[in-house]
Amino acid sequence: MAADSTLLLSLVEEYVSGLQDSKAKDTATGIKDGQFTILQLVEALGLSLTSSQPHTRARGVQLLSEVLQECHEGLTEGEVEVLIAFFENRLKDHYVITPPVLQGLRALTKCTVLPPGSAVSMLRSLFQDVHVQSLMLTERSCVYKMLINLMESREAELKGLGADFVFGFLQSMDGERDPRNLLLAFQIANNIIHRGYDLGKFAEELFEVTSCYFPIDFTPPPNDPHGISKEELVQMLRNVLTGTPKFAEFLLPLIIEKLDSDVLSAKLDSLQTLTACVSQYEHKDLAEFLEGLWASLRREVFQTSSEKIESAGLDALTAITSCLSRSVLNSDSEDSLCTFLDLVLRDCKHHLSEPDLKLVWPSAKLLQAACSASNRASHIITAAVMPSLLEQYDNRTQCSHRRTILEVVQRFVQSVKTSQSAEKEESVFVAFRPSLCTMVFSALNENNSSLQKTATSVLTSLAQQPGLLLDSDIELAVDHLTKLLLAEEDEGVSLAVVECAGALAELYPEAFITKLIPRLKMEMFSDPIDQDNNRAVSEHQSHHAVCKRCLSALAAVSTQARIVHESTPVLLEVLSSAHTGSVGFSVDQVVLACRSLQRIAEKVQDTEETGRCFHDLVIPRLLSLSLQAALQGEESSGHRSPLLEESVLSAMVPVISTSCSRLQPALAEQTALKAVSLFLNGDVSSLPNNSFPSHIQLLKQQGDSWSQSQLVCLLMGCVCSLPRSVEVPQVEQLLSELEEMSCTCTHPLSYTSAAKCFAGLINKRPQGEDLDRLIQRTMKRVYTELDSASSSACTQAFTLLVWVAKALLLRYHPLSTTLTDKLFSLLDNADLGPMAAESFSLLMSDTTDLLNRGCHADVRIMYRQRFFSENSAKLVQGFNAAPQEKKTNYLKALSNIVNNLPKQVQISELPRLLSLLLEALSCPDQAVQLSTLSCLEPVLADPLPALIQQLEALINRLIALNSSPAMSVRIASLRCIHAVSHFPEHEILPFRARVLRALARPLDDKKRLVRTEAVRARGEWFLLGSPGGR
Amino acid sequence: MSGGTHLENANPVIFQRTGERLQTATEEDEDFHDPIDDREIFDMIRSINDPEHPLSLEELNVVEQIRVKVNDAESIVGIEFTPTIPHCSMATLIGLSIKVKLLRSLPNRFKIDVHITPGTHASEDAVNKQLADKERVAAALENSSLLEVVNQCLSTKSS
Amino acid sequence: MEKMSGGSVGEDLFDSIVMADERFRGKGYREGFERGSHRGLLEGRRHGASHGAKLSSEISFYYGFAVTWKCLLQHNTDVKSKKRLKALDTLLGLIQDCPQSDPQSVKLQEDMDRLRAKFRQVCSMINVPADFKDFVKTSEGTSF
Amino acid sequence: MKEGLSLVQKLSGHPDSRCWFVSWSPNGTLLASCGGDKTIRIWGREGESWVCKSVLEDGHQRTVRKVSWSPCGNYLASASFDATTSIWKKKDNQDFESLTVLEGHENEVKCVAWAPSGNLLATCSRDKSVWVWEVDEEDEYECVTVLNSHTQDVKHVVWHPTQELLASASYDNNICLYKEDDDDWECRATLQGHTSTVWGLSFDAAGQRLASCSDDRSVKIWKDYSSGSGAGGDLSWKCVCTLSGFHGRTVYDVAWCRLTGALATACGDDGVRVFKEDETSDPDQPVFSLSAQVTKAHNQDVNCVNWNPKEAGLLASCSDDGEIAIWRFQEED
Repeated sequence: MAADSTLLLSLVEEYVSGLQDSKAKDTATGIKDGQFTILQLVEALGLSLTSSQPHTRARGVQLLSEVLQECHEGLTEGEVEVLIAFFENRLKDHYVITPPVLQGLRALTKCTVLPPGSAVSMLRSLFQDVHVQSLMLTERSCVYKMLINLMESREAELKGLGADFVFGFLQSMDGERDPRNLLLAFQIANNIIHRGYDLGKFAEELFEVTSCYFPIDFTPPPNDPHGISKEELVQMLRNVLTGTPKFAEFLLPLIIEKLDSDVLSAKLDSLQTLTACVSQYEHKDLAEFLEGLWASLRREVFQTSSEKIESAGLDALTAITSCLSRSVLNSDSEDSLCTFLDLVLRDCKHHLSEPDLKLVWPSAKLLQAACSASNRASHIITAAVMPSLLEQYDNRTQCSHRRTILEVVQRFVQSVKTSQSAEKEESVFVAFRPSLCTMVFSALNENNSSLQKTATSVLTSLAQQPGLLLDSDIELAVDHLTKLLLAEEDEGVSLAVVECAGALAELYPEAFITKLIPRLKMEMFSDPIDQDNNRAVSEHQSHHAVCKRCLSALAAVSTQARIVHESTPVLLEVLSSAHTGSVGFSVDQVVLACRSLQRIAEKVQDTEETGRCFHDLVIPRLLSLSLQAALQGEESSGHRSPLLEESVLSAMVPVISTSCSRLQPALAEQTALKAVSLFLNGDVSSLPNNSFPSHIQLLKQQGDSWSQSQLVCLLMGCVCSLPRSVEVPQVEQLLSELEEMSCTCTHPLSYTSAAKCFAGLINKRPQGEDLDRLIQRTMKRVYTELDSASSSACTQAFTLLVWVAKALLLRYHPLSTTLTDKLFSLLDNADLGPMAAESFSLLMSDTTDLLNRGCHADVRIMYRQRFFSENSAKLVQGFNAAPQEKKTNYLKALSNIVNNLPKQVQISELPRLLSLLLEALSCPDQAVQLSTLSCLEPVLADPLPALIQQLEALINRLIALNSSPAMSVRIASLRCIHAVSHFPEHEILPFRARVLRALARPLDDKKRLVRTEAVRARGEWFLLGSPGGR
Repeated sequence: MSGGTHLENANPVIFQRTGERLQTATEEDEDFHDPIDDREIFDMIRSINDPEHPLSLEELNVVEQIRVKVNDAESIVGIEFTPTIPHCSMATLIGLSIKVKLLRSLPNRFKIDVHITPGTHASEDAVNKQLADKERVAAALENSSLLEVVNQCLSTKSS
Repeated sequence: MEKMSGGSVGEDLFDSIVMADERFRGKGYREGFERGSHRGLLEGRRHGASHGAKLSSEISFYYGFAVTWKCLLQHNTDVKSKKRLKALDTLLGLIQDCPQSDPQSVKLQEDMDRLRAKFRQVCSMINVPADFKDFVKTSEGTSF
Repeated sequence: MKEGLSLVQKLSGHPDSRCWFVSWSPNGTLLASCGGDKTIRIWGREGESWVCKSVLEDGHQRTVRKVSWSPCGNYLASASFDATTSIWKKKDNQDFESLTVLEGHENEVKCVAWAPSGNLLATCSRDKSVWVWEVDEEDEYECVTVLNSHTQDVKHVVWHPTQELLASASYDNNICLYKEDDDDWECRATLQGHTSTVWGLSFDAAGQRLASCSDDRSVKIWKDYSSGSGAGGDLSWKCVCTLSGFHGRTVYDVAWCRLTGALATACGDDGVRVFKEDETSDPDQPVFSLSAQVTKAHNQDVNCVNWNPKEAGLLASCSDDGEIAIWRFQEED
C-alpha cells in the first residue's frame, strides 16, 4: 500500500514536473489494475493542483483528465460527483487550465453513472464560465462532443434546462469556422430540432447562427486528412435548416435571396434545400412566400443555362405544389393550392399558345411539374391548358408546331400518370378523351413521319391511363395502327407503330386478337400479282415489305399467352404454305417468320401456357415440316421447299432452343424423349399429320444428299438447351452417332451441327470416368485424323476438336487443357494454322444457339481470364519461337483471345502483351490488324504508363493503318487515334503536328464512314493544347 | 457561360435534333465511292455549340441542312447560317466557328463560303465580307482570346 | 337664294362630318409631334452632352500630353529632339484649329482623325506606347 | 516557239502552314518567302535547282505576312500579324541578323514596302493606318507620318518606281495615293472602282500605270493623267481597263514585269495567269489578253506572284498549301 502511494507520487512527480507524458498511461493502468484509486490520485495531485504556478496546476489537471479518458468506466457515482464538482470549480481558474478541464469533463460525460442533475450543473457552469469561441479548435470540438454525449445519455435532463440549453449552445457555436467543428455543431442543432428540444424564443437565433453558413461554399484542401466533403456539410446543414416549420418564415426569404446568386452551386443548393424543406411544411408556412418563390423558380427555368438547375427548379415546384395539395380545405380559408396554381397558369399558360411557340417548352415543363404533384393539381392544370392545346393542334398549320403541341400533350399525360398511379380514381383526362383521340388519330394520318411517330407515343401514354380509353377508341386505334403497318413506307414510323401496337396489346389483347391478327394474316396470304405483269415488280416488292412488317408486328403484339395462341399458328402457317408452295413466300420471308417465332419465345416469359403452346404446337410442327421437306428433297417437281435452305434451318434452331430452354421439367423430358427417338430410331409418332415412311435414319448420311443429315441442327436445338437436370435418353448411343457423323459427313452444316450437338451434350455430362473415357476415345480419333497428312476429314476432325474444347473449357474440365494445347500446337501447322488461329475467337466468344447460360450449359465464371492467364505465356513463347511466316497465326490467336477478355483484365494484362500487340498492328493480316485495333481501343480510353512509353511506336503504326485498303481497318485505326487524343496533354502534344498532317488525308477518303471518324479525331487533336480546347 | 451572365437572347426557341444518319448498304461497300453530300457537311456543323447558350447551332436552328450546299466534284461548299436574332452580336463569331470547323474537317481542296441567310441580320454584308477575308480569319485564329471562344464552340460537350 | 342657303347649311353639316377624320388626324399629329420633339430634344441633349464630354476629354488629353513633352524636350538641341519638338508643335497646332467648340463643323471628324494620327506618330517618335485605351480607342479582344 | 508557263521547280516552302508571300532580291539571285509558320526563308540557286539557304526564325510571334528587300539588297523588312515590322540586315554569308523592330501599329501589320530611294519605308495595318518611316545613316528608323485615309483594314502598300509616291489598297474597296508636300504626307487621290477588297497593287516599269486586283475577281489598270506631277498639283489617275471574267475567285496579287511588261495574277481559284498588252491598242484604252494560264498551279489558293527583276520571264508564286512554285514564261518570238 505504502509502496503504491510512493509509486503514485513518483508517477505524478515525473508527469507534472518531469513532463513525461508517458506516465499518464502508467498511472491509468495502475488505476485499472486497482493499484490505487482515482481519489488517491487526486490526493497525490494535491500539491500540484494547489501550486501557485498556473502551468503546474494545468499539468496536474491534465494528468487527471488523461487518466479519466482511459478509465472513466470504472468510476463510481460518488467519485464522478466529486470529480465533476472539482472540474466545474476549476473552470473558474486561470485560462491555461481550461483545456485539460474540458477534456476531463468530456471524459466524464461518457460515464454511465452520471449522478442525476450533474449534466445540468456541468452545462450551466460551462456556459457561464467558458467563452467557447475564444478556445482553440480542439477544445471547441471537445465542448461540442460533451454536448453530443450528454444529448445521447441525458436527454431528459437537458430538456429540463428548457430554452437555456439552446441559448447556451447558440453562444458556444456562434462564429465557429472550422468545418470539422461545424459538422459537430450541425449535429447538435439537428438533435435539438428533431428530438423536440424547446426552442423557446430562440428559434430565430438558432436559424441565424446556422443559416449564416448557407449556401455552404467549402472546398477541402487537396490532401485533407479529415476527409470532410462539401457534400457532408451541405447535407448536414440542410437537415438543420429544413428540420422544422418554425424556420419557414426565415428560410424561405433566404432561399429566394440566394436564388439570385450567380454561383451555379449556390442556386442548386438553394433549390434542393427548398425541395427538402417544403416536404416538412404545411401550406400556411408557405402562404406568404408563394409569390416570391414562384417568381424565382420561373426565372430559373425560363432563363436557365444548366440542365441541373432546370430539373432542380422543376422538382422544387413539384414539392411546393404537393405541399399545398396536402392542405386540408376548410370552407372559410381560401384554397392556397388554387391561388398558387393560378399564379403558375397566369405566367405559363399563354406561352403554350404564342404564335411562334417561343418558350413553349419551359412553360410546359413548369406546368407539368406542378401537374405531377397531386391529383387535384393535375385536375386544375389540365382543365386549364388542355382545351387550348387541343384547339391549337387543329389551327396550327406548320407541322413542326403541331408536333411540338403533340409532344407537350404527351408530357402532360405522362406527368399525370406518375401522380395517378397511387389513388385509383378515374383519369384526369376523361373530359378530353374524345378530342384527344381525334387529335392522335388525325396525327397518325398525317404524312409527316415525325408527327406520326409522336402520335404513336401519345397514343401509348393515353392507353396507359387507367380507364381512360373506351373499347371503341381502342378498336379505332387498332384500325389506324393496322393501316399504318400495312401502308407506311417510312422505316422509323413503322418501327414506332409496331412498338405502340406491342404496348397496347399488353393492355387490350381483345382488339388485337379480333381485328389486327386476322387482318395481317389476310394481307400476308393475299398472293401478290403474278410476276409477268409489268407493274408486278414494284407491287411485288411492296407486298414483300408489307409481309415483313406483318411478321414483325405479329411478334410485337404477342405480349401474352392469349395473343400468342392466335399469332403463332399464323406464323406456322406461313412456313407450311411456303413449304407446300401454295403461297409464294420467299426464303427470307420464311426466315423472318422464324425470327418472329423466336422473338415470341424470348419475350413471353415462361408461363405454363405458352410453354405448352410451343411444346405441343410449334416445335413438333417445325420438326415435321422440315422433315417433310427433307424427305421429298430435290426430287419433287419444280418447286423446291425453302425449308431445305440452310438459312431457314439456322433460323429455326434458336426458336426451338429458346423455347426448350424455358420448358417446365416435365415438358422438357418429353421433348428430349421425342427428339431423340425421332433422330435415333426414326420414330415419327410424335409428329403431327404424320404420313412419314418408317425406318428413316436421320443421323446416317444418305449417299451425298444432305437434306436429311442437316436436320441434326434441329436435334441440337432440342437437346442442347434443356435444363441440366433433364436426362437425355440413350445418350451414349446418341453421342457416338453424332461423333461418327461429325467425323465422316462431308456437308458443312451437317457435320458442324453434329459436332456442336456433341459438344453441347458433353458440356452437361456429369464429371467422371465415363466422360473422361468418352472424351479420350473421341480425341484419339480426332488426333489421328489431324495427324494423318492425307486425311480427307481433316476439317471435320478439327471442327469437332474446337467445339469439344470449348465445351470442356467452359466447365473447367481437367481434360480441356490437352485439347487447347493441341490447338496451340496447330498454329504451326501449314494447312490448319490459320483455322486454328481463327478458332480461338470461337473458343473465347459467347455462342448464341448453345453452350451459354441461357441454354443451361455448365459455364464457370471467368473461364476466359483463367484460360488467358494460363496460356498467354505459351502464346508469347510460341510467337518468339515461330518462323516468320507463322507468326501471323500467333498474333491472330492472341488478338482473338484478348479481344474477348473483359476490359479490366485487358488493362491488367496489356503491359505484358503490349509489344506483341504493337507487333500485331504492323502484321499484314487485316483480320489481325482489325481485332488488335478493336481490343486496343477500349484500353486507350484510360492510358497506362506502359502505353505512354510506347507512344511513338503506337502512333506511327496507327497512322500507317489509316491507309489500309480495308475500310474497317481505316475506321478502327482512326478511332484509336481519336482515343489517344485524350492522353495526358504533355505526353501527346509533341505528336500534334504529325497527327494533324496524317489525318488530313482520310478527310478525303472515298468512304463516308472513314471520313466521319477522321473528322472526329482531327477535331479533337486540333483542340489539344489550344486555348479553350482541353 | 455561367447562369448569371446576361444573355442577349435569353429565351431562344429550341428545335429538335435530327437523328444520326442512317447507314446504307453502299456505305458499307468497300468499293463504292460515297460522295461528300449536304448531310455529311451538315453533320459536321450541327453540333457546334452556340457561344452564349448551352445549345447546339442545330437546336437553335442557326444551321439547317437545306442551307448547306456542297459540290464534291468542283470542291465547293456553301453554308448559310441564320442568327437567332437580327442584331445578334455573336453572328461573326458563329460564322467563324462554322468556317473553322469546316477548315478542320474538309479536305483542303475545298473552297468554303460561309454566309448569313439573306435578310436575317442587320449587318449581313459586313459579316459576310469579314468571313470571306481569309487573311482576317487567319489572324483571328492567332488571337488566343478569339481562338479560345471558337474552340469552346467546337469542343464536344462534356457535361 | 333659298337653295343657296339651304345648300350652304347642308354643306356645313356635310363639312363637319367629312372633315372630322381630317381634323382629328391633324390634331393627333400635332400632339404627337410636340410630345415626340420634346422627348427627342431631351435625348438629343443627353447624347450630345456625353458625346461632347468624350470628345473634349480626348482632345484635352492630347493637349496635356503634348504640352508636357514639349516642356521636357524644349532645352535639348540634338536633331532628334528638334524633330520631335516640331512634331509636337504640329500636334498642338492641330489641337488649336480643331473646331471643338462647334459640333456642327463638317471637318470635325476628319480633324479628329488627323489629330489621332499625329498623336500616334508623336508617340512612336518619343517611344511611348500609344495604348491609352480609355482615350485612344483601340480594337482587340474578340474583334478581327 | 509558243507562249506558255512551264514549271521550273516546286519547293515545299512552309510545310504544314501557309506561304503568304514571295519576293525576289533586287539582283534576282535570292528569293525570300514568308508564311504562317512565323518564319522567313531565303532561297538561292544551286546548280539548276533552288534550295533553302537560311531560315529567319523567332523574329515574330505570329504569321509573317509580307517581306520587302531594300533597293540595295542588304536589308529585308518583314510585316507580321504580331503588330510589328522587323528589319533584318544581311551578313556577309547568306545569313541575316535582326536589326530593329518597328512598333506602333495597333494590330496586324499587313504589308511593308521600301521606297526606291531606300530611305523611306511604308507599312500598313488592320488599324486602318498607313505609316511612313524614315531611315537615317545609323540605321535609325523614325515615323514621319501616320495616314488615316482608309476607313478599313489596309491590305497593301507599294511605292512608285521612280518618284516618292505611295499607293495603298484597302478592305474599304479603295486605293489611295500619297505624296509629301512641305514635309507632311497627304492623300492626294482616292481611286474608286473596285466593288470589294483591293488585295494587291503593282506599278509598271515607267510608273505611268498602276495595276490593282480585288476580291471582286477583277484586275484594273489605272493610268496617270496628273498635270505636271509637281509637288503641289493634285494627282489624277483614271481606270483605263478592267480585266474581268478571267478569274474564278478573289485575285490576291498582281505583278507587272518590269522587263517584259507581262502582267501576272495570283488567284483564289488556284490558278496563275499571265496577260500581255496588245501593243497596237490605244494607250487610253489598252487591251490585255490572256496569254498563258495554269488553272491548277497550286493545290490551294495562290497568294502571290512575283517576277524576277533580272531574268526575264522567271516567275515565282506561292500558295496556302505552303508550296512555292517557280515558273518560266515563254513568249513566241
